[in-house]
Amino acid sequence: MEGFSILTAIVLVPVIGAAAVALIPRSREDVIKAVGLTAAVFVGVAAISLAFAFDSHSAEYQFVSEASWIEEFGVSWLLGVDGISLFLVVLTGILFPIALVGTDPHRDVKGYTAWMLLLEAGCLGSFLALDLLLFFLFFELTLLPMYFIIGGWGYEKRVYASLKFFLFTLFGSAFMLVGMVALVFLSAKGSDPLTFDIRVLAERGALAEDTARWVFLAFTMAFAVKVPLFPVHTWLPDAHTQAPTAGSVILAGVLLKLGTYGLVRFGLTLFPKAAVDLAPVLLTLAVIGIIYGAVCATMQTDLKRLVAYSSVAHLGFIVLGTFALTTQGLSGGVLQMVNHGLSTGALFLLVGMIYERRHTREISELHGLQRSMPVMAVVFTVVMFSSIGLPGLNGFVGEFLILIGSFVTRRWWAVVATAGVILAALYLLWAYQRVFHGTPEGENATLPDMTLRERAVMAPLLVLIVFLGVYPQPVLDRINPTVEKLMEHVEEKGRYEQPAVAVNGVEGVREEREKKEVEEKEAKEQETERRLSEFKKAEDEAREKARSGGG
Amino acid sequence: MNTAIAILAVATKVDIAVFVASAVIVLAGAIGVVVSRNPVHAALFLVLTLFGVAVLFVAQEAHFLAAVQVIVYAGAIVVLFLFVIMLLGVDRQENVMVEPLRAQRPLAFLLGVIALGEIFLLAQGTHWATGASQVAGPAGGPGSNVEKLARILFTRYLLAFEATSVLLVIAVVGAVVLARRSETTAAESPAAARVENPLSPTSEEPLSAEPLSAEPLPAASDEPHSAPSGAR
Amino acid sequence: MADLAYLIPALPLAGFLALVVLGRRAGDPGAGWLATTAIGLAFLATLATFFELLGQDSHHREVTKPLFTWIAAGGFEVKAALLVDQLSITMALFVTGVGTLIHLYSVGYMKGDEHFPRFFVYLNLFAFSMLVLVLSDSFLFTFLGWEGVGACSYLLISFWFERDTAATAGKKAFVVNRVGDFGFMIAMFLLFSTVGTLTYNEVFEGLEGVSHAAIVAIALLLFVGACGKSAQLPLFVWLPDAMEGPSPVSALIHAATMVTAGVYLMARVSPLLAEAGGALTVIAVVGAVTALVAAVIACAQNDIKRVLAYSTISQLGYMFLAVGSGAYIAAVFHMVTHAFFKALLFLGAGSVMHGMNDELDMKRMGALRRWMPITGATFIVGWLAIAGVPPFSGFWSKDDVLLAAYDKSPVLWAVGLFTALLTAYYMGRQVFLVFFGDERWRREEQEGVHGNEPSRGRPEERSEAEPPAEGSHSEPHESPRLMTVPMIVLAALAALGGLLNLPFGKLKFLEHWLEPVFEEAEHKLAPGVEDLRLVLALVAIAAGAGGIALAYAIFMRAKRLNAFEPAVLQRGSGGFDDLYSFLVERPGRVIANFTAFVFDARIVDGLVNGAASVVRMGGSQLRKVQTGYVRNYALGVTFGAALLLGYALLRMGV
Amino acid sequence: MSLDGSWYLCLAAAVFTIGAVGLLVRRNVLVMFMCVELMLNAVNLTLVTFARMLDDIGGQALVFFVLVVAAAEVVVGLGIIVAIFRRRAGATADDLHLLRG
Repeated sequence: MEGFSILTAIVLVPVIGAAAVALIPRSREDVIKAVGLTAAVFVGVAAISLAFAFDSHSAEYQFVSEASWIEEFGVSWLLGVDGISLFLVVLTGILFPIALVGTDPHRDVKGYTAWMLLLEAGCLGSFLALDLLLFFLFFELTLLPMYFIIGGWGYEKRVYASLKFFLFTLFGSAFMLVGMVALVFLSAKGSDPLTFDIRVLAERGALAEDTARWVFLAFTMAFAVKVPLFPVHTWLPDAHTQAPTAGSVILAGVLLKLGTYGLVRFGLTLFPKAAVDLAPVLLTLAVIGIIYGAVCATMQTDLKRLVAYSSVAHLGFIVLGTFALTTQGLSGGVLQMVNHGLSTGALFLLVGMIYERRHTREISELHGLQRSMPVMAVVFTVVMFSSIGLPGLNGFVGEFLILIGSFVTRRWWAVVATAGVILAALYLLWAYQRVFHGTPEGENATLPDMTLRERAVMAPLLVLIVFLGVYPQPVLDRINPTVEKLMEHVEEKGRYEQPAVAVNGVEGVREEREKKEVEEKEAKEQETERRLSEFKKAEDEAREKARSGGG
Repeated sequence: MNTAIAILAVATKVDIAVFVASAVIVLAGAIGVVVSRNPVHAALFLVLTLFGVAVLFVAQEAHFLAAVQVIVYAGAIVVLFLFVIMLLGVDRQENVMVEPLRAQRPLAFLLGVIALGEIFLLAQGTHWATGASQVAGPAGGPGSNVEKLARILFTRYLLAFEATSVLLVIAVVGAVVLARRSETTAAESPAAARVENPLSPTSEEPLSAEPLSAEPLPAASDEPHSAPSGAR
Repeated sequence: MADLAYLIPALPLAGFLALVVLGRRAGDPGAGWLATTAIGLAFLATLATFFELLGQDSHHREVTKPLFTWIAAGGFEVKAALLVDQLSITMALFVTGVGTLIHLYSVGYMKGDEHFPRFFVYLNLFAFSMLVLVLSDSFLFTFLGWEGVGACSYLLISFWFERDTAATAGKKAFVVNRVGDFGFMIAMFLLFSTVGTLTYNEVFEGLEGVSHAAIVAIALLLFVGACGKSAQLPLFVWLPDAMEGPSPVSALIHAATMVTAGVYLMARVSPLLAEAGGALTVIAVVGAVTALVAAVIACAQNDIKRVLAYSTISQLGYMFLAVGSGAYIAAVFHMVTHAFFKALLFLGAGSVMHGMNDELDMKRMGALRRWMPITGATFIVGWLAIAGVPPFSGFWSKDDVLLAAYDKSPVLWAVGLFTALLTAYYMGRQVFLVFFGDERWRREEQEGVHGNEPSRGRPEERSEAEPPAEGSHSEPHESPRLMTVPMIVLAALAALGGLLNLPFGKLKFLEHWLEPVFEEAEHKLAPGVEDLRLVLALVAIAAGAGGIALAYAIFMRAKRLNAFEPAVLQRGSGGFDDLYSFLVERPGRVIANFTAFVFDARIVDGLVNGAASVVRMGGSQLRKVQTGYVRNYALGVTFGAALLLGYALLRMGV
Repeated sequence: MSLDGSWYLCLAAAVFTIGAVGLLVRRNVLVMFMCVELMLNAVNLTLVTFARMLDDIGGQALVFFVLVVAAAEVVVGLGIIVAIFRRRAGATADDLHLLRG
C-alpha cells in the first residue's frame, strides 16, 4: 500500500500518543491529559470520517493498507475495514475519548493515560487486522494494558480480578495460537505458499472437515472466553466490578466485542462448515448465557456487578444472532455489538459517577437518588430503557433482528432468548427502583447532580442511543452488504442454505410455497399413474381368469 | 621388517611397564585426593595424579601437552590451591567419617560403580573407530608435536584460541573482584548476621568492578601465550 | 391525500421535544398549556383527516403514508409508515379528543406539583406513542408505540417516585406488560417466518397458504400481548396498582386509551382472527371471565380509584367478549363510549380526591354532591352510562356486545348479563357511598371506620392530610373550572355517545363507517338474533336496574356499609397477587439466589479457583525437592549420567 | 609402538569415576574442586588417547583448550571460595544451602 493510509494512522496514532505521554514528566498532568485526549480524539474523528467515506454498496474490505513483514511466513501488516468491523472501529474511536474525559484515575495519570492509549491501539488493531498473526498480536496487546489498568487503578480486590482476567484470556488465546499455526500450515498445501492473510485462507478452505472442526474449536475457545460465553464467564463480574470506571467502560464497550467479532470474522469466515455443524452448541451456550446472566443479575447487590452480569446476557444475544446463520441474525449481531457498547458503556459511566459521589456500589446503600440528582435519573432511565431493549432506542433494533433472525432457523432457542427480554426489564427496573426511587436519607439526600462535564460526556452517547433506535438504517446499510456476502460464503462453503424467507421475505415465502405445490402435484401425478397401472394389471388378470374359466 | 616387529615388541614391553606404573600412580593419587582428610594432602595427591597423567601424555606422543600439564597444572593450579588453603587456614582435619546427608555416600558409591560398570560394558560393545578421516591433520608421523599443535592452533582454531585469551582476562577480573575485600564487607558486623546471605556482596560487586575490566586488557594478549612460552 | 395525518403524531412529539428542551423553565402552568396545545392541535389535525376521509367513498378511505425505512436486513424490511383508515382514525379521534380534555384537566389537577413540567413531558410522550400505536401500518411499528405507551405508563405510575408503593406499582406494570409483549414478539417472529413481512396489509394478503395451526398460534400469541396491555386474566394484576399514578393518568392511560390498545390490536388483525376459528372462542371466554371476576372484586373495594380500576378491567373484558364473538364494531363502539364515561369517572374521582385532600377511602366520604355539585352531577352521569341505563351511551354499546355474545353462545351472554348487574351494583355502591348518605368524613375518628387502603395523594399534600389523629377534614370544596370543564364535556359525551351507533337502520353511523375495515371479518348475526335485540335489551335494563336497586337498598336504606366484602377480595388484585407471588415470585427468588450465589459463585467459579489452588499446592510440595545442597544436585547429575549410559547400553543391546 | 588405547580409556574412566564419587562424598569445597580437576584430567586423557587412535591432532588441541578453561575455572572458583570463607570460616558445601526451595 503506497502513500498515506488512514487505517495505519488510526492504529499508530494512539501508540505515538502513548510514547509521547511516556516522555512527559510525571508532574505535568495537564499536559499528559491534553496529549492523551488529542490522540484519542484524533482517532475518533478519523474513525467517524471513515464511516462517512465508507462505500456502503461494496461488501469488500476497504481502505486496505498492506506492507509485507515476514515474507517467508507470509506475514504482513495488513489492515482493512468492512461492514462488520467499521462500526466497531467507530465505537472504539468514540468510547475512548469519552472514557478519558469522563473518568478520573485519581493517581498516576501518566501511566493511566499511556496504558489507555496503548489499549486503544490494541483494540483498533484487532478490529482492523486482516492478517491472522497481526490480529493475534493486537489481540494479545489489548490484554496487558487492561491488566495494568484493572490492577493499578481498580478497587479493593483489583489484584485478584486483574490476574483472573489475565489468566482466563491467556488460557483462551493459547488455544487460538495453536489453532492459528495449524490452520496456516495445514492450508499451505502443494503450490500454495504460507500466508496469514485471512482473505486468502477463507478462499482456500483447505482443511479437512474434522481438522477444521478442531481448529474452529481452538479459535472459539479464545473468543468464548473473551465474549464471555456461559461456562467461562466468571472473570467478567470480578474484572468489571474491580476495574476503574474507564476500565469497565472499555472492557464492556470494546474488549468483549473482540470475542464476538472474532467469532464472526474468523469463526464464520474461516471455518464455515465447522460453524454450521457446531452452531447448535454455541447457540445453546448463548441462550444459557442470556437466561443465566439475567438471573444472576437480578440478585446482585453490587450495582456494577449487576451491569456486568447484564452484559453476559447481552453478549449471549450477539452470539445467538451470529450462529443463527441468517442475514438478520448476523446483521443484528453486528449492530448489537455497537449498541451494547453504547448502552452498557453509558451504564458503567453512570455507575462510576454515582460511585465518585457516594463511594459505594452497594445497591442497599443507595436510595432515592432521583430526588437529589434528577438529571442523572433521566439519563439513567434512558440508558436503562435502551439496555432493556425498548423500541425507539438502540438496544431494540439489534435485539429484534437477532431474535427474528434466529427464530427463522432455531425457533425454540429464540423463544427462550425472548424470555430473557422479560428478565432484563425485571432486574434493571428493580435496581433502578432501589437506587433512584424512594425518599433519600443522609448522604443520599445531599448528592450533587451531574456536572456540566459529566453531561457533556453523556450527551453523545444519549444522542447515539436515540439515533440508532429511531433511524438505524444508515448503519445497517453499511453492515448488510458485508453480512450478505459472508452469509453467501457460509452457504457455499458450509453446504448450508438459510431459509428463503430470510433472504427474500415475502417473495421467498411465495417461492417456497410454489416449489412445494409443484412437488406435490408431481407426487400426485405419479400416484395416479401408479394407481392406473395397478388397476390395468388387475383388469388384465381378471380377464385372464375369466378366459381360463371360460376355457 | 622383523626388526620393526622387534622394536614394536620391545617398545610394547616398555610401554606396558610405563603405563602400568603411571596408571598405578594416577589411581593412587586420585583415590588419595578423595580420601585424604587434610586438604593439603589432597592437593599433594592431586599433584601425583597430574604427574601420572603427564607421563601418560608423553607415552602417547603428546609431549607439548605433557609439559603444559606439568607446568600449568602442577606448577600453577595446585600451587594456587595450596595458597588458598594456607590463606584461609582450612588445613585442619576434616572428619570424613560423618555424613550429614543421609544416603548421600552409599548412593554416591553405588552410582559410581554402576556408571563405571556401564562404561566398561559400553567399551566392550563398541568397535572403536580407527583411521577415520582426519579433521585437523595427523598427530603422529614426521614433524614435532609442538609444531603440529602450533600450526593447528594458530590456523584452524585461531578464533577459539583468541577467545580463550578473553576468557582468561575475564577470569582474572572475576577473581580480583571476588577476592578483593570491599569496604562494605570489611565494615560488616560479625559473620552471624551474614549467614543469611554470604553471596550477596559478590553478587553486587560486578557493577563496581566494570572499570577494572578495562585496564588489564593488554595483559590479555600475553596471558595465553605464557603457557606455550613456558613450554619452550 | 390525508397529508395532515403526518401532523397527528408529529405535534405531540414536537410538544414533547419542546418540553424536554425547556425543562423546568417551562414553568408551572406554562408546560401544561404547551402540552395541551400540542395535543389539541393534534386533535384538530385528526378531525381534518377524518372529514377528508369522510369525503372519500367508503372503499377509498384507506391510505398509507410512508415515512422512512426503519429496519431492513436481508429479506426483512420494516418501513415506518402511517396507515390511515376508518379504524385508526376513529381511535386517533378519541385518543386525541379525550387526551386533550385530560391534558386540560391535568393543568388544574397537577397545579403546584413540584414536578409539574415532567408530568406533561410524559403525557405528551405518551400521546405520541399512543398515536404511533394506533396509526402505524405494521406490527413492528405498532410495537414501537405499544412499548412506548408501556414505558410512559411506567414513568407516570411511579411519577411520585418517593412513595415506594408507586415505584413498585410502576415496575409491576412494566414487567407484567413485558410478559404480554413476549407473546406479541413471538407472534411477530412467527408471522415473519410464515408470511415474510410484518406490514398489516401484506400479512393479510399473504395469509392464504399459511397453515391453520400457525394462524391460531399467531392469533393466540397476539392475544397474550393484548391481555398484558388490556389487563385481562391472567395478566390484569398490574392495573389496580397502577392507580398509584395521578388521577389524570389513570383516566387517560389506564381507562381511556392505553388499556384499549389490546382491543384495538385485535380489531386491527381481524382478518387474521377471522381465519383462526378456535382462537376467537378463547378470546371470548377469557373476556367474559375477566369481566365477571373483575366485577366481583370491584364490589369489595373501598378505594374510590380501585373500584374504577376493576370496573375498567371488567369493561375491557366486555370488549374482548365482543371481539371473540366477531363483533368488532361493537367492541370499538364500547371502547369509545367506555373511553368517555370511564375517563369521566376517573376525572370525577380525581376531583373528589382533590376536594377531600386526597382521601381515597369511600367509607370516609359521603354526601359530597352538596359540596361539589358539578363533580357529583357529572359523576352520576358517568355512573348511569356505565350501569347501562338508557339512553346513556353505555347502554347502547353494552347492548351490542351482549347481542353478539348471545349469538356466540347464550352462556357467554348470561355471564355478560350477570356482570352487567354487578357493574350496576358496585357503581351504585360507589356513588351512594361517595355522593349520598351521611357526611362520614366529619366524624370518621369517632366511628373509626377505616378503609383497607392507605391515603394516596401527592406526597407533600398527603403529609398535610396526615396524621389521621388530627380533627375533622377541612370542608370539601369543588374543583377549579379547569378541572370541571373537561368533566362537563365528557359527561355530555358519555350521555350522548350512544348516538354514534343507534341500532336503527340508517342510524348505525359507526357501523357503516367501520364496515369496510371489517367486511370479511365481521361476524354476521344469525337470522333471528337481530329480532331478539329488544328482548335482550329489556333483560339487560332489568339487570342494571336490579343492581342499582340492590345497591340502593343496602347502602341508602340499610346503611350496611361493609356488605359483601370478603377479605380475600380486598387483598391485592383480589388475591391474585398472593397467588402469583406464591407461584412465581418466591420460587423465582430461591432459584435466582441459588444460581447467583451458590451455583455461579461456588460451582462455576469454584472450579476455576480450585484449579488455581491445585497448582499452588503442587508447587509448594515440589519445592521440597530443591534441598539447596550442592552435593545432592551433583548426585542427581550423576544419576542422570548413569541413566543415559544405561540407555546407550540398551540401544546397543548389550 | 604403544599399547592399545582402550587401556588408557579404561584408566581414564576409572579416574573420572573416582573424581565424581569424590565430588559427591566430600564436603570440603576445596577438595571438591580438586575432584573436579581429577575429572577434567580423566577427560584430557581420553582426548589425547583418541587423538592418537584416530591419528588426529585435533584431540590434543582440544586438551589445550580444556587446560585453559580449567585454569580460568580454578581461578574464579577459588575466588568465590575465598569470598565465601571470608564471611564463614570453615564453611563446607553443606553450609551453603541458601537456594533451598
